[in-house]
Amino acid sequence: MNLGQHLIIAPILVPLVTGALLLLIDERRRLQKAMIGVASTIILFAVAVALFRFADSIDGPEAARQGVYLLGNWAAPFGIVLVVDRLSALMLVLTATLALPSLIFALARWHTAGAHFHSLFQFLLMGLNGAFLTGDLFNLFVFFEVLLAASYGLLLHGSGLLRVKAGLHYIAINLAAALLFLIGVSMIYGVTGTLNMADLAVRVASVEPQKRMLLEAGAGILGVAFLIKAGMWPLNFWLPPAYTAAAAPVAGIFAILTKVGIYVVLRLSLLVFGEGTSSSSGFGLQVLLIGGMATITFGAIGVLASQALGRLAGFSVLVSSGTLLMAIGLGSGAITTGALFYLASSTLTISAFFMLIELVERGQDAGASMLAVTMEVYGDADEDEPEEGGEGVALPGTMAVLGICFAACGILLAGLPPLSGFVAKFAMLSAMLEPAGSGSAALVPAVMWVVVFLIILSGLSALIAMTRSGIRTFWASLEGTKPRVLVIEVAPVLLLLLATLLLTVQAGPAMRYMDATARALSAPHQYIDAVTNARQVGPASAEVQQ
Amino acid sequence: MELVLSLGIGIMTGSGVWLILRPRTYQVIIGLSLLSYAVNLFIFGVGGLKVNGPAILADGTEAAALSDPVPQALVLTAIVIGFATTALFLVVLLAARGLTGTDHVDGREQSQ
Amino acid sequence: MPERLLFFLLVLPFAGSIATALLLRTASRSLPAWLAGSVALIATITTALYYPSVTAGKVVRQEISWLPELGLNFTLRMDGFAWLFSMLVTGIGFLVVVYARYYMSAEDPIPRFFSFLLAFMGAMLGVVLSGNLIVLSIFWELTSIFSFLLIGYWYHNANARDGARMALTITGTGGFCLLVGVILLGHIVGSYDLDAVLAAGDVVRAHPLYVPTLILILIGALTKSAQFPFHFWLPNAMAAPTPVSAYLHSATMVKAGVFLLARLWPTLSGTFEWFWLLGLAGITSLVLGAYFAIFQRDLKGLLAYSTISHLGLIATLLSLGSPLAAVAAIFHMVNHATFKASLFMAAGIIDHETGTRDMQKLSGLYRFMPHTATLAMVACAAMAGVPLLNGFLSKEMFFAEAVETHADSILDRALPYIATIYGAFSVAYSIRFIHTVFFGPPPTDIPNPHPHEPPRWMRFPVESLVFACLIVGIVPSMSIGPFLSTAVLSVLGTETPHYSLAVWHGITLPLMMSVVAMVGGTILYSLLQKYLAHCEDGPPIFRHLRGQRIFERILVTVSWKWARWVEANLGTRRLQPQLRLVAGFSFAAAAIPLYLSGFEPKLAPLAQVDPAFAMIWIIGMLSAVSAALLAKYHRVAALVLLGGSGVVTCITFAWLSAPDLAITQLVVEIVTTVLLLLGLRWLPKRVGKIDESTMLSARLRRLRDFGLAVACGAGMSILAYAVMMQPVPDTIANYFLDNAYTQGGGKNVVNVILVDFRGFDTMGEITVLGIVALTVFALLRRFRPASESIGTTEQQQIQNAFDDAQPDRKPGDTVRDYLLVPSVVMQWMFPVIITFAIYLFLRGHDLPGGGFAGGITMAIAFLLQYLGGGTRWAEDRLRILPLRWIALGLLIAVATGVGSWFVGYPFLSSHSQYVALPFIGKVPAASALLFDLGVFSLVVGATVLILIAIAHQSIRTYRIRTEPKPEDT
Amino acid sequence: MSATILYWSLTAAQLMLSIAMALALLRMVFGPRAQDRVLGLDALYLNSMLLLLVFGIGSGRTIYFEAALIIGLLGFVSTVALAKFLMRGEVIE
Amino acid sequence: MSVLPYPLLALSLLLMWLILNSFSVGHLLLGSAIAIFASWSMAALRPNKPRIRRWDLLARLLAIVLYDIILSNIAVVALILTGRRPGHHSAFLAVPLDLKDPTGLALLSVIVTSTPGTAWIEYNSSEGTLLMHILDVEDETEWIDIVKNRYERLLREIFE
Amino acid sequence: MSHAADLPLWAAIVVSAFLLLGAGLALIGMIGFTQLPTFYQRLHAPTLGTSWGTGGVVMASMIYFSVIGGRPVFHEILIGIFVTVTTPVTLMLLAQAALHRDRAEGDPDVPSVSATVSPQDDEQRLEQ
Ligand code: NA
Ligand code: NA
Repeated sequence: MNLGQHLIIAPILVPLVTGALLLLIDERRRLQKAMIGVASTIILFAVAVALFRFADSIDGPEAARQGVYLLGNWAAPFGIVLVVDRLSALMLVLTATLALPSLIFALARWHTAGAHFHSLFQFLLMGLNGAFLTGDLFNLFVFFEVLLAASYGLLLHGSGLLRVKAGLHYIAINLAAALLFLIGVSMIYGVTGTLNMADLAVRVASVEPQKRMLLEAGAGILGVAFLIKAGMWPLNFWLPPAYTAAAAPVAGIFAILTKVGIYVVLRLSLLVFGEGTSSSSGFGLQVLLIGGMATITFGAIGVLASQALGRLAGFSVLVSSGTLLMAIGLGSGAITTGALFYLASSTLTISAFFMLIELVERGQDAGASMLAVTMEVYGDADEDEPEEGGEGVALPGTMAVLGICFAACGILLAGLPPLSGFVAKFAMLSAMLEPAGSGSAALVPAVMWVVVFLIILSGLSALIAMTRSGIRTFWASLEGTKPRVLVIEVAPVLLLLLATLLLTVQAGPAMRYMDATARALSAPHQYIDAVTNARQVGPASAEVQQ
Repeated sequence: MELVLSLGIGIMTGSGVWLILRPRTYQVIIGLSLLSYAVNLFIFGVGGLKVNGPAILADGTEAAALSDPVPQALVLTAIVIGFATTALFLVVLLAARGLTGTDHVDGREQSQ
Repeated sequence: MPERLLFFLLVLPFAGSIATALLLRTASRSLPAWLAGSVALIATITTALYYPSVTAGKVVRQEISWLPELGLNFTLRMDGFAWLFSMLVTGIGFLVVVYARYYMSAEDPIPRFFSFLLAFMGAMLGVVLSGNLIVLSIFWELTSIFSFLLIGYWYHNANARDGARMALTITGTGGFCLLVGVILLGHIVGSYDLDAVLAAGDVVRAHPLYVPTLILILIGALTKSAQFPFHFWLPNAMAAPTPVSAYLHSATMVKAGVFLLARLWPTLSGTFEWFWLLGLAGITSLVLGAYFAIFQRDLKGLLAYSTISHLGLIATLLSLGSPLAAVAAIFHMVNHATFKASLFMAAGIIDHETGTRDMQKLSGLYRFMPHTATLAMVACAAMAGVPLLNGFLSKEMFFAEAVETHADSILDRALPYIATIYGAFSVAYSIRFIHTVFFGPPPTDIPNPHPHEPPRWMRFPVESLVFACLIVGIVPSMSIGPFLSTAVLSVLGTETPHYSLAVWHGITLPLMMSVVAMVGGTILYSLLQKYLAHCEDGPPIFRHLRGQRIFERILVTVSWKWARWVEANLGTRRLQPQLRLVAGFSFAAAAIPLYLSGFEPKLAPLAQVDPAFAMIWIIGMLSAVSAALLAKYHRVAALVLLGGSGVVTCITFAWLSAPDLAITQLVVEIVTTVLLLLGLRWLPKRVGKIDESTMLSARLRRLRDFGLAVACGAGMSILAYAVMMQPVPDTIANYFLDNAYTQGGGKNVVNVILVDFRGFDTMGEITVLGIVALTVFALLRRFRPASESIGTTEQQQIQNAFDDAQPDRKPGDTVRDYLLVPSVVMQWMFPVIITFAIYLFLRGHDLPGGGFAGGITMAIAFLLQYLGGGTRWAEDRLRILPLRWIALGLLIAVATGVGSWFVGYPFLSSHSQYVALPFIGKVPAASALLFDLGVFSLVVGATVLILIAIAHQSIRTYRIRTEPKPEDT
Repeated sequence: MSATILYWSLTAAQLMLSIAMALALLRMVFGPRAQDRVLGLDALYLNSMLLLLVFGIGSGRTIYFEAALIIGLLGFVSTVALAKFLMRGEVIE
Repeated sequence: MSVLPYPLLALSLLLMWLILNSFSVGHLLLGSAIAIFASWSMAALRPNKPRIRRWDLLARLLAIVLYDIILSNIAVVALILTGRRPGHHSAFLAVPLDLKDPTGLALLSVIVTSTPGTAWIEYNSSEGTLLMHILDVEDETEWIDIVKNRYERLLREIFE
Repeated sequence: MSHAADLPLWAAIVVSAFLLLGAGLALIGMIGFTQLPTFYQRLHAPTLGTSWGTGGVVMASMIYFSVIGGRPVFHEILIGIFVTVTTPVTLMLLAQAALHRDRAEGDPDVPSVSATVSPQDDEQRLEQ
């Protein structure tokens, strides 16, 4: 086993070690901490890209097996496995792409607003990466908890009334979800006798009928846990307040959190209940579809009803979730392809938007920013005040740059051309309106019309709301002072928007990757084969000398 | 055994659910604690109940006589995480109580 | 011309736009204009250079691969029709730039204006040049976006903001519909390629999806071209700077809709639905637009409604489905562009010179600006359809088509009359424009009382356009003829009819209609003249039915009032309903699959129930239920009862052969109790019951919650029972049992799983604990208790007061006496518990215990000293650095895992063997033990950190807030 | 014979201890004062410790011993904390 | 800080270790190391170091207490099962103590508590009085005598 | 009870006796705990369990395992020691807490200052 093969576990270990090391450094040595954090995140990004390139090159069972890491050298399904395939690599890259800008953004002021920001941030990355990599159901729970625990810490970072209030709800609901997760996992274990996801997929086929209902009940409970995290209506009311209350860079990285739920739903529903695997195949798809519809509707309405930008962004998260759930619920490979592209695009967008909001609202007059949570922290002198210094220079053209960024976010959220939001929407719509292949005389089923209508409606609501807020922010506020914005605050936003631009320009290769991902998901035999046949190192890892 | 335990789990769950639906943060944290007992017992029960079985591989013990160790390992992890989250929730509810002046879960007394 | 240049032609305006934007800081008014003008001119010339290719019937194509899998390639395509439109877009664009150079004032941010204008030009060119329907829809939406920015250019003006927003909302929505429409169209055809689509007309029209496709595309086109019922955005867009109106609202943006209809005419037209849908919209716009135009006070308002009307004319022509009508439509597109652009510019000059556009204020301007007046009069005449001007020709063609019978129906038969009425209206508003503005007495009530002719070069664009009107009107076949023919051919192909562009066709019915319209219009104006001089803005009957107001109201109602209502009623910001939903959903998620599969729980015989076990569980249930009942008013009682439940849980674990769980649960239990007690100190006193149970709603709520709790409890019971009673499957546990000792080197299988088989879980789990400790620490650093919780507790006050009152005591004696004897025991327990903690830790691998239980026990040892001696006393003696413990714990665990890399194994591969030491014998030396040491260290650190962080709050001094608490909303 | 004797005495002891626990619980539930409840919890701990020991005898295994030892050694910590809370309103000063 | 600040403690801990684990040379070494480490931790607390002067009396005290415990167990069982005898009642009792050493007091508290029927309630250091609660009293002075002469005297001899 | 049959009869009887003694004392203690009328009286009840109640069961366990294992097993003694040492701590802390609570509420049945002896039978006062 060469060092390169350990790369698979690097996305978990690098942030873990960094987070731990940062604890040993005194809180006052901020620069040092920041540098270490940034370095780790850059390494993480590089690792993610390397894994992404590896995943993209997977072309057969042998290559797929290379992407499996047997922890402790225990063969699957006994030990815990980490699996890099196209989907997990995509999520890793997405995480790293969000992480770096968010972290840089935080360096301007936010990382000093409370204790241990950098450690918590690294632990969050560890949790996210672990959740994406693991091939074990219970290990998934553990990484969920890691990322949630870190997210609690980061959500509360900076403290303050709104954060604590939102945090209380967020934590209470996620604790309930964690309990459901445990119930679901244990039921599945009780019925199938395994925790390994690939092994589970194999065993599900042979579960006898009287046990199958228990399996389905367990899967149902597990599903509720995931859907809470994915933000499905009506289990998502906690989300907008929490994301709104979070500090900007925290919200920036939180953009990926709901996607973890989506990821798991996608992964498990296709792996375990995929087409033709067992009599349970397609289990829960209807719930996803209807739930997704409700979510996107609620999200779109919420977007319309949002006065504050933060809430608007929070509801945009719901729109994104609803769209994805709906797309997954339709259970078609082509739609999944578009949905994956949408996932990448919308995540980048929302992340950029959350950070942008803080910059934009900084320039608002006091009346307008009564709504801004950040003011609550600033207006309230306390010992851990984020440093306001002479560093915040009003740059020339700041408003113009912010305006362009805002417009880009609006365009992306509404799915208007020319950015990736449009490409994503087009890809999904095109798959949805093409029930039986291009050029056929088939009609579009009624449910597709509803889905298409909702997607259009959500784009429209984003358009209306973003125009309304954009006008109010950039055009109607006359006495608004020029926000004091640092380069390291604008740059992350621009970086993320550039990523969407890259996604647009490289839509062809990107879509090919998503297509390969969707194909691999809907035909999981390669994943299962890779996990179950992954080879251990040496004869046996440990020997007891009697 | 199974009947008693499952009844017990049910009652604990019911009490826990009742409590987490109450308006006071303290009730919620007690409820969550009760629920985690219930869930831990549930996980444990999933492996099947073995009264008076060996717990440790000793010389001559049949491996099959041991109760399923996997759920036990899961429960141990769950206990630790449950402890951690209880602590966290407690501190957050204290912070909320300090900042809002009330111990209502929504940070204000409900008018209705 | 090389095909590559198509891309260049398209990119050029965008590049120019960016370049202009970079001039942001320039003080020069001319530099941006020069830049933009050059770009527009180069684009015009480039377009012109394509003429030879397109006139030869060639279709110039350039394709860049983009998303070939989805049929989306960046295809550009120029044929005659596209060429004609490109010339309009670039040529008029150039003129507008020239005009704007003089129109815009020095205070305006000039570079931004030209930047947006060029970007718009690029987008419009994109629409025209797209060879792929999706690409077309992309540029389509781009025109909406840039039009939004241009209309809202003077954003300090509320009208501009509202107008911009409305335009974007309407046209953006239309764009969404168009996208769906073209996707459908693409799927019917099997390709988004324009050539393929144009060739597949029969397939499309016969397809079951034709109607939805048509409706969606029509919505797109009609919104863009401001056709009824989507017309109302256009008059509101007049808040835009006049060059913008001259460009967007005459020649380009609004033309995109009819352009698209003409473009897809071969594919979509000729059906019943096409005629009715498009015809109704077109004819309504035609008449209503003209009617509304008469009653506008604003010059630009008049022009805007006139545009609606003229575009209605084009739409009507296209709806008829006859090739000749299509020719007329294309011809009128060009004509309208020229005269309307010049009229907007003229209106702009008037506005610029006088400071107003209100026709009730303007009067007799001819004497101040005769040159401009003449130009405007000619353009107006063209608009009214006066002979020898271009407008006349296409209007006559329209009248001729109106008379023809196409699709026999009421609409078709009524068309000649409608057309005549329209003609009369257009004459009337054209006369009004000329008469009120240029004739009559000099104006008295205008902001700028000394108007004069504009600068020479500001007139130049108007002159050019008016010149074009004249040339086309007088010698049509020699001027526009070849270009029109090329365009028509490229649209209609083999269907191209014979048509004549002659000025004089003899005395025909259309000519008679024109005459009637002229006379009627003149009479109408003279009748209305008095009324118009003083009337309110807007047409008499429809004055109060203003589309704008309706739109705004709908928008506010739907997107604000309803949305808020829905959000408030379908959502909640309260926790309880959310948890209720979670509980309900979980119940349903489990119950529904069971119900659908016909699940019946089977009860086993009760005989095997051990009475003692049953008794234990009666205790467990009773304490759980009592805890639930007492948690509100008797917090300590609830905590004690929770402890009871915990004890029962421990006993159960032990009873069912899981000593590890029992041990761990016990130590956690103890720490949790102390933890909750630490928290209780900061909670408000609950004195006196809040009597809410009397309220019916409260009682119902409780009943519902009770029902939910019972359902969840029962469901959980049934599930638990069902899972426990089912035969145990072939689980992975068997492998662990078989290999724990031989390969994991431990006899305690549970522990071997924790530190070896599934050590990775444990690593994650301790990370969670560490993170939570950090969070607790960070949050408590900024903790501020409620004001009534600050200071000493009630008990302490009483006891201190007592000590104070006694002569031989001083405050604090009570507590000192209280703890005098206990603290001695507690101190002596310290080393004992530490020893025990190490014992638990070390034996874990083979016997119950392990790093976690050991770590918590160690933490309890520390905790006990805090309990007995107080924080200051304990910290005076024990310097615990919990963060170090946490960090080291994590690092040890990771290092153990990484260690296996160096012997070529994956992370966390364990290595265990028994090392024979002298005198001691065999000693187990498993790497897993080292890992467990990490666990131990972290658990100690995290537990201590959490407890101590809370305990520290009691000795912190708080700045008591004097300012009022922030009110919640 | 000895097995029978032992069986019955163990069963009786288990039953007695579990009844003792139930009685302790009654005080925990009904109080009337907080100190009664706390004392009840302490008693519950003690009796459960004894039950574990009895159980160890019944199973012939020593693995229950640790749990009992933990109650004996650490069980008093939560009672101490509760008592101190009742006395001082604060656990750690 | 000396290597072995509390030799007796270390010895007890070693004993505890050996009781907990089986006796072996390995455990002797390991247990010694742990015991020494633990007694260092004790030293960190800087407790009042008790000095035991009379070991022999300690054994005697233990015997007395064990005997008393058995008797009082019987007494309390009888009280609970058969009810209170006439003329008997339960009462608080204040006992003036001369013993000041905290360890001695701790030991006294253990004795009083371990003996069913007597409860240690409150010790007032400024006045040196102990408030006890007796479950079944006929004559208070008898109890004061028991505490003062039977236990406290021995304890004072041991510790002071 | 895998090894119970190997136990000599005398040992079985002794073990059973200690078991029943310990469990019985614990039970009686708890009966007293529920029956006794005042808190300060109830305070005495658990000590039955902590003293000979524990002692009995610990003895039973030690004898049993020693006989079964054929070697002296006395680690249960630790439990006895720990219980004995820690019980006073909990009881005195709790008693004093109760005392202060009662005093704070002005309960006349408890001595107001430690020096004041209340000779009156608190049961009698309770009946008043
Ligand atoms: Na006693
Ligand atoms: Na105790």
